[in-house]
Amino acid sequence: MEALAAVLGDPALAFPLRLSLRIAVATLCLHATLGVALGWALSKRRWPGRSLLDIAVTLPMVFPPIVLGFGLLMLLGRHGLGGWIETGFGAGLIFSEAGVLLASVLVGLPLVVKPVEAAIAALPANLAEAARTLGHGEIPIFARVILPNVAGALGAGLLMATARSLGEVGVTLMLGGNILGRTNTISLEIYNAVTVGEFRRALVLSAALGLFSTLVLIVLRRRAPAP
Amino acid sequence: MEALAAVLGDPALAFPLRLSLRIAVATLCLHATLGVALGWALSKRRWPGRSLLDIAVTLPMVFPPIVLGFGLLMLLGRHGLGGWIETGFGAGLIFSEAGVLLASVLVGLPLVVKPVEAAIAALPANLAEAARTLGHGEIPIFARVILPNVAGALGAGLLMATARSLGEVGVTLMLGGNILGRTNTISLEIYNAVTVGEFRRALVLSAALGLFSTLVLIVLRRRAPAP
Amino acid sequence: MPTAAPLDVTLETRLSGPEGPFTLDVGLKAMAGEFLVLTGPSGAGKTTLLRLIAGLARPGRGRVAMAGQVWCDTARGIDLPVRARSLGFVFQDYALFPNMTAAGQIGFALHDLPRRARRDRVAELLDLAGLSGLATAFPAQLSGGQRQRLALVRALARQPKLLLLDEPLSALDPDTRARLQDQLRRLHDLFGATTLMTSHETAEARRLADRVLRLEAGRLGAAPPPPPSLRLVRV
Amino acid sequence: MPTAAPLDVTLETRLSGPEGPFTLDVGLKAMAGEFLVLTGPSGAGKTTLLRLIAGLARPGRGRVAMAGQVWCDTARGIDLPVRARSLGFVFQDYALFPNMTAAGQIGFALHDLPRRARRDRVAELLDLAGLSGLATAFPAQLSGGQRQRLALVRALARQPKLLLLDEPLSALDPDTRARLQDQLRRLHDLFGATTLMTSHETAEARRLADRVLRLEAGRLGAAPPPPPSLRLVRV
Amino acid sequence: EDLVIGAGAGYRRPMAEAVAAWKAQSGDSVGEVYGNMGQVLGQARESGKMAMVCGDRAVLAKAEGLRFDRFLPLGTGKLVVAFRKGESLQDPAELAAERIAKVGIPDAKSAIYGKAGRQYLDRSGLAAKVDPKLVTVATVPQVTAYLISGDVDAGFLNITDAIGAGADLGGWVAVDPGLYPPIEISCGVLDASAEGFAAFLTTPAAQKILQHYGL
Ligand SMILES: Nc1ncnc2c1ncn2[C@@H]1O[C@H](COP(=O)(O)OP(=O)(O)OP(=O)(O)O)[C@@H](O)[C@H]1O
Ligand SMILES: Nc1ncnc2c1ncn2[C@@H]1O[C@H](COP(=O)(O)OP(=O)(O)OP(=O)(O)O)[C@@H](O)[C@H]1O
Ligand code: MOO
Ligand SMILES: [Mg+2]
Ligand SMILES: [Mg+2]
Repeated sequence: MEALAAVLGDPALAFPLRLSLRIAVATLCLHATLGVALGWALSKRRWPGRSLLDIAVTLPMVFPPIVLGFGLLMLLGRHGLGGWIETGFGAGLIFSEAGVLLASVLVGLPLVVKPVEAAIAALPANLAEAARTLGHGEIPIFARVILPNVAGALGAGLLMATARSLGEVGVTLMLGGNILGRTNTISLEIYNAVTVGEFRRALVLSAALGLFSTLVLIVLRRRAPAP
Repeated sequence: MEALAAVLGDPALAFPLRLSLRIAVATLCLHATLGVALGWALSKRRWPGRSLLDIAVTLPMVFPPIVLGFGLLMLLGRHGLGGWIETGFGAGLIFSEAGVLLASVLVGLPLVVKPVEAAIAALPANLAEAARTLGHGEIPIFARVILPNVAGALGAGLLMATARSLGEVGVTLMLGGNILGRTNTISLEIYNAVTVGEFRRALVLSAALGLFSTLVLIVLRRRAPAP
Repeated sequence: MPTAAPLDVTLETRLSGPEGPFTLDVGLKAMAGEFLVLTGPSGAGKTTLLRLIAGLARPGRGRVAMAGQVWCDTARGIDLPVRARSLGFVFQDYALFPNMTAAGQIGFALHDLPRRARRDRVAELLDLAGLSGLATAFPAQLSGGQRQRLALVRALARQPKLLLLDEPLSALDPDTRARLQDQLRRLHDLFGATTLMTSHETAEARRLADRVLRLEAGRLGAAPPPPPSLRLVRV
Repeated sequence: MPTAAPLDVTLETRLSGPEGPFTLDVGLKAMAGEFLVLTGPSGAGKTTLLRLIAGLARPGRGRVAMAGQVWCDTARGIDLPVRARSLGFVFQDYALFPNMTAAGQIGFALHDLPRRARRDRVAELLDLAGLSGLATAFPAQLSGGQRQRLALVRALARQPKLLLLDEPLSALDPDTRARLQDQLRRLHDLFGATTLMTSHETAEARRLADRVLRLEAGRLGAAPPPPPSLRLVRV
Repeated sequence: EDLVIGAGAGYRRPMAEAVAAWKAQSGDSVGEVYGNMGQVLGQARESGKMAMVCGDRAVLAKAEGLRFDRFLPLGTGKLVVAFRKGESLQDPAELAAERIAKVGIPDAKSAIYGKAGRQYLDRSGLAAKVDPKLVTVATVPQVTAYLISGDVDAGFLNITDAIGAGADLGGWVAVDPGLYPPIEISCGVLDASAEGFAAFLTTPAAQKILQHYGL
């Protein structure tokens, strides 16, 4: 009880919590747009580059997060594209919140893309056909006919992706740096507590993350009823 | 080139590769059965305990793998259920291949359950009804009508889950122990290489894992065409 | 030749139609082997009544008995599972399995038969539906009429005691329709299955039925004489 | 009053039927505002022909022109997108959007109209289909006939130059059927839309059509006299 | 039950070689677990299956819930300042130089080399100039990674990590051991089954291996 109060009262916790929330919201938006777009593109059979895109989306999952993070660091670090990005945009990814966001989006993305792709492929073809005969182009058809009818799969995908992104540490650690007060998400704080051997702190923080996530998951489940 | 030959010729690699393959196959079987069963159970609206099961399946994703692993270690270790399990079954989970398998199954499971659940919920209800009027019970209906018509979603789920399980290190590390020649999967070998600064070795191993996984993913994509 | 005991139905259930909610309140008896056709305006509750009898929907209250067996009795808490009711059902939208070939769908209904007998019977039924050349076609590759014929023979396959047909002939061309009408009547007479069919075709209803009933706003009545609009038809 | 120029179709495409593959090989001209009904046995290619004209399927080779505009010409590589073709289509299995209410489906077709005009027109069309009380119902809550009526008014909503109807009346009860037949004919006469409809009902075909065509095994011919089976009907 | 020993990831190379030598000599099978000290200690406590854990003495001594029979000294850890490719330092004091913009250091709480680096900066009087350039990350391997990617110009490492990264770094210079508290590397024995291997570690053959890796 006392330990709980001590840990939760910790002012150093406010930052990781706010950071995680910010990242979670931004990730959700990016997943919803990117995931839907890629899922739609992949559900169209036979176009050049489809298999390549498919593998590019899924393959990152097979690498241990920390390894993926290391790979991205090499790619986006100053010896890689990083210098170029920094000159172009005036800011780098490494050690920044942008790096944390990139990590979060990347690890969750396939979990949105794949279910959406499968659900679109399973829709009866004549719904889109009917909409075409009603004078609609492909984009309104997608937005108003395809998408609402795969809401169940999209909801499931966003739920999984949000959960996965909340728990991400490996890539975040490498790209963001796990820097106190700058890029340490709540998950990284728990990770740090465990690796330092502060198990009590880890437990209390985990309970807090669990509670917070349960709320997020419940909200996501509500928002996406089966059509 | 030389580095490649040196790393791949490493006899210490044969074991992790074989272990990972063994675990991947066992995981795929368990995911296919457990994932389908849970997805089906969750697709039935309104039964007591449904929300609880839903959260129990998804919540583990929000914790950093290493933290989840630590939690499970406490639960299943000697201070928890571990002693009891060992007396009952004659063998423990901790530091054994069974622990690696548990980790692998656990992290991938929601990725099968959720898409399958969403796909079943989206099927027209009268397919099952028609099968019922043809004299079938719920199990054959599930096996021969429901399941084949959600093959797309199941395929997508198994693909994601297999990818995720292949890349798992956090839980595996804690439960399996990351013991050389006993519980070190190929992913853990890469993880180990990164954490001791052997980046060249990590790169070569990653290339090998990437190639191997691409093959697995291609096979999984073939096996699950849209119905 | 087996004989079927009568169908005895008393059901009450709330529905919502275009003019607001109404109650489906039906008492219905059929003689052993009778062929009943149910007509009535769209939205009257015909499909719902068939679903309630089959056990696909649960009634507010009531009782369904067939061939001396109680299928459902809300007062006594009896509710036999659908699969234990000896019935065949043709759905208005066919409900074919997207994952099975035409032959597969029929074979799926004949799961009790040994393999060889099943294969022969499937071939026979496909032939009856004029689908012999399409045994390996999936529903998505069939035309509308082909689908409906397939649904019909699938429901007939198990030779059920009660046959429930929700507008089984509406999308067929006249030749096939006449052929299947005859076939339907012949099968019915041969096996003595009590049959309850919905139809919008008054002429068809009169041709096939032993008795025509009219369902209107949830209540049953005898069928009126052919409506004026039909008299205008130039044949 | 707008007038529509004629429909001119020449198409050739391979299909596979119950007796093996055959070729759909059709030359078809319709006068401005003509009402054509296409009959023929199940699997003859009626649905396929409508889909080819609408641009929902690509022909092996051929040409489709409507009101002076070339919609498709394989020789010249012309293939207008479906949305650019002024047509309405009623699908044999309705193709209603599961996620939209009855009113929503019609409003979706009227996307060009300003909001207020759209609302009025939706109400008008729902009334025409006898669905006023079900404006907020989703397809899953509608009966079979209600669904088909909804699909019909949805296709009519945009007042297309060409109306393609794949058995639009088959699942309706006689009263509604007669009412919609009349309405269909009236709308057709009013707006002069060239109409191509498939039907199994020879009587209906003769009543509605300016001309009845028969498609058999992929080839067109004039409709024969009513088949003997229909003469047996006791009215 | 097989013998399982654990060690901090930074000591993997010497330990693994020593274990291999012991296996060859004794024919025993030994399970080796390497990783973050906090993680290895947690595993040792919860599994009850580790007979020995090697790492920084101070960390071992503080470990909750573990009772060590005895400690066996292995040697002392050495702190180095490593620099990225394209950079060159002759002396750790050059960290204060203008051209060094970012300096990586592991978190003092989670890594003993972070603590040592902190001490060095304070005692050498470099703190005032270097502190603003510090990028504090969680682990030693992270510092190595950023050196390789070029995102820090220099950083504090364990010598074994610096040796491991080899040619991917620009190079490294040792820090004067007088300027940070000695890092005592020990093995804590938890179970008598480890005594055979423990005894082997004190033999000249084992000592030679350890010294080769800078211990
Ligand atoms: N799932 C549902 N939820 C609410 N109302 C429904 C549902 N299904 C049907 N209804 C309503 O119940 C009424 C009866 O429907 P039913 O399908 O039994 O009519 P029907 O007589 O078969 O009509 P049709 O001849 O058009 O097929 C209709 O008004 C319909 O709108
Ligand atoms: N997707 C498809 N793939 C292969 N063959 C098909 C496909 N769709 C239809 N066919 C075949 O093409 C033929 C013509 O079908 P179509 O649907 O045009 O017939 P129809 O005249 O509309 O029949 P009905 O009156 O039964 O609706 C049929 O034999 C059908 O089996
Ligand atoms: O992949 Mo980790 O071990 O959770 O950082
Ligand atoms: Mg009905
Ligand atoms: Mg057709």
